[in-house]
Amino acid sequence: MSEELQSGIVKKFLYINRRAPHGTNYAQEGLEVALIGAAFDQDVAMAYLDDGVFQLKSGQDTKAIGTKNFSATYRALGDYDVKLVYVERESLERRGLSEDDLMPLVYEDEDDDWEEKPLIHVVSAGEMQKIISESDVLLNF
Amino acid sequence: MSEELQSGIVKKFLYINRRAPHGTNYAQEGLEVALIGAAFDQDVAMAYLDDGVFQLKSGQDTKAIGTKNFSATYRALGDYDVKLVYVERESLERRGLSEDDLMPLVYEDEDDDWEEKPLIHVVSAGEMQKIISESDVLLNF
Amino acid sequence: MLHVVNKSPFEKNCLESCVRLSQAGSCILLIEDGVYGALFNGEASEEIQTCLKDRKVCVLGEDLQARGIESDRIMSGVEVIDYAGFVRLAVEHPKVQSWL
Amino acid sequence: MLHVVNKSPFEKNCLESCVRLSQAGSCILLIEDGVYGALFNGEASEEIQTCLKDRKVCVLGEDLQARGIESDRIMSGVEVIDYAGFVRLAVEHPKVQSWL
Amino acid sequence: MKFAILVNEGPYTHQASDSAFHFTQAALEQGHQVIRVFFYHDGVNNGTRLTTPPQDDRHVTNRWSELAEKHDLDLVVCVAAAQRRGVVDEDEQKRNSKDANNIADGFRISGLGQLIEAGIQADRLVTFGD
Amino acid sequence: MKFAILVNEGPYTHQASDSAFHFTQAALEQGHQVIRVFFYHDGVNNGTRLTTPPQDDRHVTNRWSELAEKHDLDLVVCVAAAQRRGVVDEDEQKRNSKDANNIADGFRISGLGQLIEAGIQADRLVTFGD
Repeated sequence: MSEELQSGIVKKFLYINRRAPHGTNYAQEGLEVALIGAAFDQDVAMAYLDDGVFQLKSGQDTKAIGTKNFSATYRALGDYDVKLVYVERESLERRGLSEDDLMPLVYEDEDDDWEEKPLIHVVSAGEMQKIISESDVLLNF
Repeated sequence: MSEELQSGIVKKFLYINRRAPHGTNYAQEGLEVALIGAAFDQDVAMAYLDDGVFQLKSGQDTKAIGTKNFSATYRALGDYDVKLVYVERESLERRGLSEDDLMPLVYEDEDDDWEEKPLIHVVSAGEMQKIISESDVLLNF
Repeated sequence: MLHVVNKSPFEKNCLESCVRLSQAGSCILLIEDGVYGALFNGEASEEIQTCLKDRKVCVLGEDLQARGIESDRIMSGVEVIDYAGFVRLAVEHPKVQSWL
Repeated sequence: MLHVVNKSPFEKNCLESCVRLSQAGSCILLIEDGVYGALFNGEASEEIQTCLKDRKVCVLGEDLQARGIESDRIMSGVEVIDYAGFVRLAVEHPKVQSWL
Repeated sequence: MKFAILVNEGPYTHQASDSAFHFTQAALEQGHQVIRVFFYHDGVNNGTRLTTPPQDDRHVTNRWSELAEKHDLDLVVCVAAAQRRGVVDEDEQKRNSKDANNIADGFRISGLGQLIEAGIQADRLVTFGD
Repeated sequence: MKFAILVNEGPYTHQASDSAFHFTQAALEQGHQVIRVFFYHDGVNNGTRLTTPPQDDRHVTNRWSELAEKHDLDLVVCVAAAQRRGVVDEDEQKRNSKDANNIADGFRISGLGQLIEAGIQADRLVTFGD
């Protein structure tokens, strides 16, 4: 890594995902950025809103359309030290979805005897406003 | 032209334009198809609906964004023997536009002493339904 | 006439325009992200309900499966078809309009 | 915070989401096809009216001109700026969110 | 029945090319003819042989090339759209003094007239795009 | 102030690359630094030297190359996105056994880490896309 990165700047990165998976590959290529970004020792959080909430729908299987089923990769987020995944409640509700429809994402908490804890936090639009406004670098997919 | 084209098949082509100009170039490349298509001795009509109505807005000037100002090309439609340009009234109204906001497109009627006649016909959604359903080949831009 | 919608009704206006401009007796097929329009309790369900009165509504099973939408989440009256069925619909109807 | 919207509110949900998720005191800039949102009698005008109560709303003049939208068609309270002004807004606000 | 297919988006970014491929395949399997697949707008980007997708993903361009070979399909890339986006065959390379070309096997570059002609000759034109 | 620019769409189809160009130019004119322009998704298609747009239109790729030369800009094309879409430099050509390359002057191919690094080092990251 370059010299500047040794300088210890730590920023809050927020990956904002607003698009459905499969119809376009913004979701897939966005996830690739987040995983690469995890190696940079920054504060990382994911936000899912609008059609982005469909990215976390359980039971996705792309075999019949012959594309890569990257949805399995979301389960790796915890291993990449991403510990905050925010999903906007209003976006779920407008689409007739609830938290039960989402993949059960977890991480192992090293500060709590490696207990498995849920990664997903369903938040209101007001809370999402705050999460967005308190981040330093916003990447949109 | 190939042998089949000599066979005298005449179809009703409808070019359906639903996108705003400039933000993408579907409008421009769609217009290019319509002009090329005019050479094929088919029945050709243009339909503008949804944000497509913005393509016909008068006074477009792309100098400041440095792109090609293809809006002048719409004035050539009449010369290319396109005599029917349908614009959906509902789409205009939802955007706060009226027919007066559109470029005044005309053609010279060879059957009426080359009199200049308006190309644009503002039609209702119901009429547009009918126009779409009575066409043979639908091209969407 | 076969109308094909490939965009999510939550993101873009394609389904809305298709409903406004398709005639009674026509068929609407939802593909790609358009399949989200078939969710029975989503906000687009009213639009589809209107269509079902006098139009046939189909949805592409391959695209539902990719997105993890089980058939019990689809509005009743909407028919799930596969690519072979898509081709048959295109044969049955004298023209195909894609609401891109 | 500077929020940038580049899509027509008549076609896509970006402006709506931006309005829902931007805070009081922030600035919303309409560029590209997003400038259609500033039309004073279009269907999006209510959304912009809401924003104008506690947020600054700007629109990029270069993109208005390209689309033939004269300044008397823009809602009052919306400020027309140029690319230099866009850069100044990005400098003024500590971060930039693009609602693509 | 004679089909013509229009593909308006490039590979990977949009599902359009995948959907068009599956539709074309299904039509051929039912014994229909596909008289032309026309690539317009960003769709021309399907016709480059320089892609190297991840090994565990489908190869969109090669899949079209193989289907074309098997069924003698006419894959036509629009010349005007290709010039804007940098899809080049040998003729175009010479004509525009480029130092390389990138057209894939089974694709040919031609004019928009080929789309109109397909619309006239086919019983159905089916469009896939964004 | 240090800017980083992210371009997510290719030339011509979307206005994104044009808008990014005008913004970059305006930032440089005000004396700001643009530490990197990163091309992702279909944005990688801005980096091919094989385009021949109509003579009365702007040349999107050449305009980026010229701006880069004049201001010593770092134009980075994402390698993973470029592999999917067929944007290739000499190294990539060798690595993936291709018979041609198409990268334009002033562009270089590198990893996604360059985007993250730009996000860390820049005071502002501004994204242009669809």
